[in-house]
Amino acid sequence: MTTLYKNRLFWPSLILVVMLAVNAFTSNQFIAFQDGHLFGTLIDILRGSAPLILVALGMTLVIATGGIDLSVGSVMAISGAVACLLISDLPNQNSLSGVFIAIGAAILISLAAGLWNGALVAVVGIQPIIATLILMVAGRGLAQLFTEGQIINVQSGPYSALASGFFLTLPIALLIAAAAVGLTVLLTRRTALGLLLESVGGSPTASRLAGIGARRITIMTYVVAGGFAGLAGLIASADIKSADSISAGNLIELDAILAVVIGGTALIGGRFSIIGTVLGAIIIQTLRVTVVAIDIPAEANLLFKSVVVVALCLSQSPDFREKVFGRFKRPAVQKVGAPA
Amino acid sequence: MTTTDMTPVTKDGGGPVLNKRRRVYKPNSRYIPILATLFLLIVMYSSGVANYRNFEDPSVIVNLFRDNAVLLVVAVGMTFVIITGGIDLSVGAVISLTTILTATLLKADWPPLVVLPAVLLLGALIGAGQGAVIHYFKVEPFIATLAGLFLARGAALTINDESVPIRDDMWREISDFRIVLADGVVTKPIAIVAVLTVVVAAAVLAWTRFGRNVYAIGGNADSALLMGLPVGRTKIAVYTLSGFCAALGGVLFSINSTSGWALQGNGMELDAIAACVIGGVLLTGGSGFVWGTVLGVLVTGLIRTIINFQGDLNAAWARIIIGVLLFVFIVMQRLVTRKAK
Amino acid sequence: MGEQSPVLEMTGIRKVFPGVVALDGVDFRLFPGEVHALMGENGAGKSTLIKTLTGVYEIDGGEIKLGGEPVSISGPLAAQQAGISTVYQEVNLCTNLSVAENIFIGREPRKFGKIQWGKMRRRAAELLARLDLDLDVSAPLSSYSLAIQQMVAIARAIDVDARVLILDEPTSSLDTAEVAQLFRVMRRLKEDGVAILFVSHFLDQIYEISDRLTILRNGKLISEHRTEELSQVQLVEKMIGKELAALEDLEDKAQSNRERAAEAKPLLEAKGLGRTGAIAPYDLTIHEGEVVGLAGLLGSGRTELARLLFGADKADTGEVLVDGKRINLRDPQVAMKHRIAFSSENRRTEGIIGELSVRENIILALQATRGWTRPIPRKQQDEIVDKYIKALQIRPADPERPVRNLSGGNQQKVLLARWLITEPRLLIIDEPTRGIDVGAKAEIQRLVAELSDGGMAVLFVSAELEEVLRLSHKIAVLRDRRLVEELENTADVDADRIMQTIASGATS
Amino acid sequence: GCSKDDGGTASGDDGQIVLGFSQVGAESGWRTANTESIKASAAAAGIKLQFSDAQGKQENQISDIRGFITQKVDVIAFSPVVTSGWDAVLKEAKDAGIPVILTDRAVDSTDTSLYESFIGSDFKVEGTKAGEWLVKEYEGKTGDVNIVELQGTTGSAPAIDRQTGFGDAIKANPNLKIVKSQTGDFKRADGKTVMETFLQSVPKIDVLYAHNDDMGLGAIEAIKAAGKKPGQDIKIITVDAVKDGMTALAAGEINFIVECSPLLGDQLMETVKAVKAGTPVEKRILTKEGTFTQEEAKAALPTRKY
Ligand SMILES: Nc1ncnc2c1ncn2[C@@H]1O[C@H](COP(=O)(O)OP(=O)(O)OP(=O)(O)O)[C@@H](O)[C@H]1O
Ligand SMILES: Nc1ncnc2c1ncn2[C@@H]1O[C@H](COP(=O)(O)OP(=O)(O)OP(=O)(O)O)[C@@H](O)[C@H]1O
Ligand SMILES: [Mg+2]
Ligand SMILES: [Mg+2]
Repeated sequence: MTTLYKNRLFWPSLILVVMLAVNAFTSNQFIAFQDGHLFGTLIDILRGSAPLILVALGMTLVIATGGIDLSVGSVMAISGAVACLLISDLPNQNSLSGVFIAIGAAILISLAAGLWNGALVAVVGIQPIIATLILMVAGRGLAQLFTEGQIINVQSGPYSALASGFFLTLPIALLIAAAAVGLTVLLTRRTALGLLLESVGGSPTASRLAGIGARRITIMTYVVAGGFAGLAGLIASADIKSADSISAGNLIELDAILAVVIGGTALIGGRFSIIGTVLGAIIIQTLRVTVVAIDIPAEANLLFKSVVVVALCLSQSPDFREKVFGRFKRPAVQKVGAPA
Repeated sequence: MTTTDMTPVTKDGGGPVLNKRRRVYKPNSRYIPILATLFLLIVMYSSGVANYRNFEDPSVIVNLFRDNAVLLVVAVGMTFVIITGGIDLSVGAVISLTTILTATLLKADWPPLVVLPAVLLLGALIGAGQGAVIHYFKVEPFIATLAGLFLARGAALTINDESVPIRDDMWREISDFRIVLADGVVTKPIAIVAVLTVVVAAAVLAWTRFGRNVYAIGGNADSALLMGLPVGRTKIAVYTLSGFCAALGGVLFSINSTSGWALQGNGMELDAIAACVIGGVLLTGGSGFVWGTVLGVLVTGLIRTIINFQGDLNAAWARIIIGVLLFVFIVMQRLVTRKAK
Repeated sequence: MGEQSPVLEMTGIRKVFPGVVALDGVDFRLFPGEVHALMGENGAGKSTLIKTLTGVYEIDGGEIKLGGEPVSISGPLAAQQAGISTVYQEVNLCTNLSVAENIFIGREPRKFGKIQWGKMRRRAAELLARLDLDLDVSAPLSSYSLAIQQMVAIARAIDVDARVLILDEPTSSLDTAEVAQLFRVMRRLKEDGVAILFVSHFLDQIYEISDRLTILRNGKLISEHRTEELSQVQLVEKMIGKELAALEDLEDKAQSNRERAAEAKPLLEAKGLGRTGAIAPYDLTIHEGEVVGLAGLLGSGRTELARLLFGADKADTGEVLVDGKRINLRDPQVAMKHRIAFSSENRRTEGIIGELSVRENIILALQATRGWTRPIPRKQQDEIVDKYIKALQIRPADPERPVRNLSGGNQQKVLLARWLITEPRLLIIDEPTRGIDVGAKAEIQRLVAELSDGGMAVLFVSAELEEVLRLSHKIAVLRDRRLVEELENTADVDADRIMQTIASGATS
Repeated sequence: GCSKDDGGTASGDDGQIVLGFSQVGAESGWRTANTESIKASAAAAGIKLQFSDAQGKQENQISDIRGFITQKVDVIAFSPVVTSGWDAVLKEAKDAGIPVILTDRAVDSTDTSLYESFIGSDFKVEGTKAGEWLVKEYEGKTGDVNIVELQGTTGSAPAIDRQTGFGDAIKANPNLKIVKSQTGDFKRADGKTVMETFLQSVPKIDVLYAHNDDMGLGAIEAIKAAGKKPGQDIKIITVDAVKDGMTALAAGEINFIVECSPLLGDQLMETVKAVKAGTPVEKRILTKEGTFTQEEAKAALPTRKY
């Protein structure tokens, strides 16, 4: 019991549960079964968090190596733009093979974007934040160029199923995110990748001298992050059946980083927690929904959000818990010097 | 050749120097990134002059300081934070809060000489609060200041979500005051304030004990603590400084535009961080100079100026060109630095 | 001096870390004008006692009195202000700052708030000259080796006007001359009435400098003695709780194996290998089963020589042959493919990965050679790790503890284990016994001898000549970043002979 | 002014008029259409366009305008990011003798001599038009009508004015109630998520008022996913009339659109020429725009350019 309480994910989980309870209270249908699939606010939240989960997943790996990826939002925009452009050119937008080709092309381009970032960071040796800033700025420009600044609409059943379809009573978007999470957990925890990532993040020099190909691993994480961002871009664009290269994934990097940190992964790299990240992403999405559900006026949205974030980060700080709730025991003796 | 006596017997300090080794001289490599940046900046400027009409006009350079006065001030504060190994995402929001608060208070007929110190103090307090949370509760700077961002911008939007004009005489007069540098070359007080801030900050960072503590903490906070440096105090101080600089930036903003707006300075944090990094400040902490940051600001400003003079780019191309210029610049800088080392 | 009242008195000190009682009711007294040695095995709690004293850790029980007054010291800054000056075990300096700044930071000479750089540099240079160091004081500390950094840390500590000076293993990376220099300074301070707490695993040094010693074992106080009243053998017995086996046989074995080794197949040959600014081109051949020792002063280039053989730094001249075939040593991975292992002297920044566990740190190199797709099964990991925790007596014997929380000596053992499990053909170990207690040091030496018996070649770098002489079949002597002589370690080779070589810079 | 008229101006040697135009950004399809319109009209009118994009930041826009002053263009036009804070830079333009024209959005300078003219729509009127249609639609009905509102970017002029105009128009009818109002940031994706939550937390929604087409289109997706019919179960009113919106209107998924035309290029170029020639221009030029019902949309759609 005490160990549960001390777990660093305990408080975030509690905050999530509270917010979900609020939603359950305000919503007509929290969870229900309808038209052969699950339905309701909870499902909306989970489905809505799929893109963020995907982006944050890649971000977790990048952060584990001590890097950061600001370009994920732009990659989302590119991927959505590419897919929608290809699909809108199809003679039959409902053709499965055509949609698959479009998706494949979008993912390939996203992977290439990740490779570019990885190469800048690991080969050229540019600081990650600035290396990915380049693609963050230019990438959205590319997406705008592809779409000529317009919103590209598609009317493709198979494509929009990515976001709003259901499979085995569950939203496909959620299943995709779950599969990505499963794959990442498998890749990092069932192979030695996780260890090597943490090692590179913990100390690049020591890792190099231990014979770890830090460069290749670093590149790989950016590639994976690019791929996941691309996938997220597809889901986001399928959700609105169009590619909006201007606003797709705008500022998602901040939310993703926030999710990672809420999940207990330190930004300096090293130890990472995938489950924590997933939890963080769901919390952020729930927060977004809760703001609307409990009628916070638009101009106070941010204020509310900040209160939750402050509560979250303080609750996670062992030092805060100790200093505020902890025992106040101090030997009754004279103090030497000023406190540091 | 010095004869060396290796037996571990005691020997008086007065004798021939024992165990003296040859010193392998290494050039001080800390200035190389800055010199590289400066060099590339000059190259960039020259190509602007070669390609565009009126680019050689001295106002181009003078305006660079004035248009980027706010960024300069904010980036200077950010430099301190980054050198300690931290980051401050709240600066843009503090600007917002400052401008809207200034405008609202002035509209409510508060005397300007009360408003000015009040908003600066508020900025410093926000910074200090963040610093305290970071130091005492060991919350990551990124997340503590992100919360600060939400809080400050949230407060700004709650105060007023519309832009508010400033009609106060003092603000207007400062805003309109022209400083003629040469015939046809005019600048404004905000540029002077920015330059002064830079000079003072550079001096503080280079010449004071506080400045050196900032570097020490960025190099290795644990060591700094064991060396008996006031780590907590210094950390809180740099965030306070950054908050203050952001508030000062906000004031400059409100002077520049004689208005306040809750979205003013949105995204400025990223510009400031980028400017620092381009100027050779290491995000891992412990290394960098205020002058580097100034060059970083000038680089981003010059890129914007070039795009403005180019004049036929649409949004998509403008972004791509900014990205490409940034890329070329960073890679060149990297190559030059690598070569020199 | 027994009549004097202690300047520092700690009674019943208790410190508990999650899962470990690091200090359990320890008493400790320090008198003005004495050098007091704190003795104990790796992990006995020496560094922890020091850190509770300087306020790095909050104590869980007990009392600290300074000059007779009970105090609670809130942190290193407060300790410094209370007149306690400390050199911590792992060099704790800021390598991004210049040498001069590292010495003076926090107490820079100032005028109107502005730091007087010139004065600071001058004073730093003077201070270092007292330790016989001639450094470019405005160069960043990172451009100097760990040994130099250690000296800088000492310079910083002795310049403070302190009544208590704490030196936690200051000599672990110093050579004899440096140590002598340090002792000279310590004696002078002692005469001035400074109380010095000194930690070292070198018994000779303890007997040379200390007046009194306190022995810890497993976090408990064993006893306190006047140094001259306790023999070395007794001291070791009290430290490790049992008798220590002699090591003399090793030396004989090395002698007898020498010829065999020299006749074995050459494993690795370096031809004209060099790197500008680091080490002049050198030739070196290492045979299978041969132990090659590197001797030289601080900064003579031993580390640099060793790093080139592992590809940790890239050579700019010469070539390396393994089994007679040329290899392209562009990075450590290539070296590891040829089963060359290298354990760095700088364990904190180039060795351990602090937040990973002991187990993960140990299997890291092995895992790296297998590639990420073939993880070592957990069961096998546990077996290997258990085996080496036992063999090297890593304490606490908990494989899941973050390695950061281990005592310095135990971290070193973890690193050794990391490389041993890769079963290398050539093991390059740079200062493997640095900071290791007498018992473990003997174990490691024995291990090296055994491994070479089994056919493993070892390149052994150590500041302790004695060790090098005991283990090596062949000794390469360096001076001024140049390999000046290669000596067969015959019976007539001894420390003096090597010192002579170094001193004369013999090239003949 | 202080500009030296020695041929150092940016104008071509052939005396071509140079227009410096600073756009807010490229935040929406509407904006892109606006930009395109200006570019096309400039080319057609033989005016050399120096175009720059402020990416939604006032500081960028101010420096862009200063850049134009340095370049010594003939006329400056811009769509201000915000209403306040232009006095200083406008004064600089005036001092340099460069006339300024505002497009799309107004500024609140008290000194109206700082600019020649303001071309653009009246957002408040747009909101009012939307409200009036709704009042007419429910004329004679007394039952409660639950309205949800998707606001534009918090604090932006169109969001504020469209909200006020709409609110004023329905004020007289107490049965028309805005039950929820939340920002969708003018984006489709946000329109969809916010609408999802509206649908979950409001038992019965009758009307959706979205401050632009994009949010409305996003909301339509949410409505469909909830198993309701947009345009029938929930009546939808939007502003803008971009092509996608018109298509949805024609398809019966939206009920009414208030036009906010981005095509003010031609009007701008005319004004630029007039200003340059020294002929007086009107201080306030309204863009030509109307409203569309479903039938009107069907008719207008084939010839719609954006
Ligand atoms: N921060 C910490 N957290 C948990 N355990 C710790 C921590 N620091 C030290 N320990 C444990 O406390 C014990 C004493 O360690 P300490 O560093 O004092 O040993 P030491 O006597 O200095 O050894 P060495 O000679 O190797 O330096 C060890 O078991 C160590 O693992
Ligand atoms: N007395 C000295 N004065 C100036 N520089 C020195 C001195 N001693 C060492 N150095 C510098 O230290 C750096 C590294 O030398 P290093 O000490 O690693 O060699 P080493 O032979 O491996 O010594 P050790 O392994 O004993 O520390 C070099 O850059 C050298 O210039
Ligand atoms: Mg120790
Ligand atoms: Mg060495």
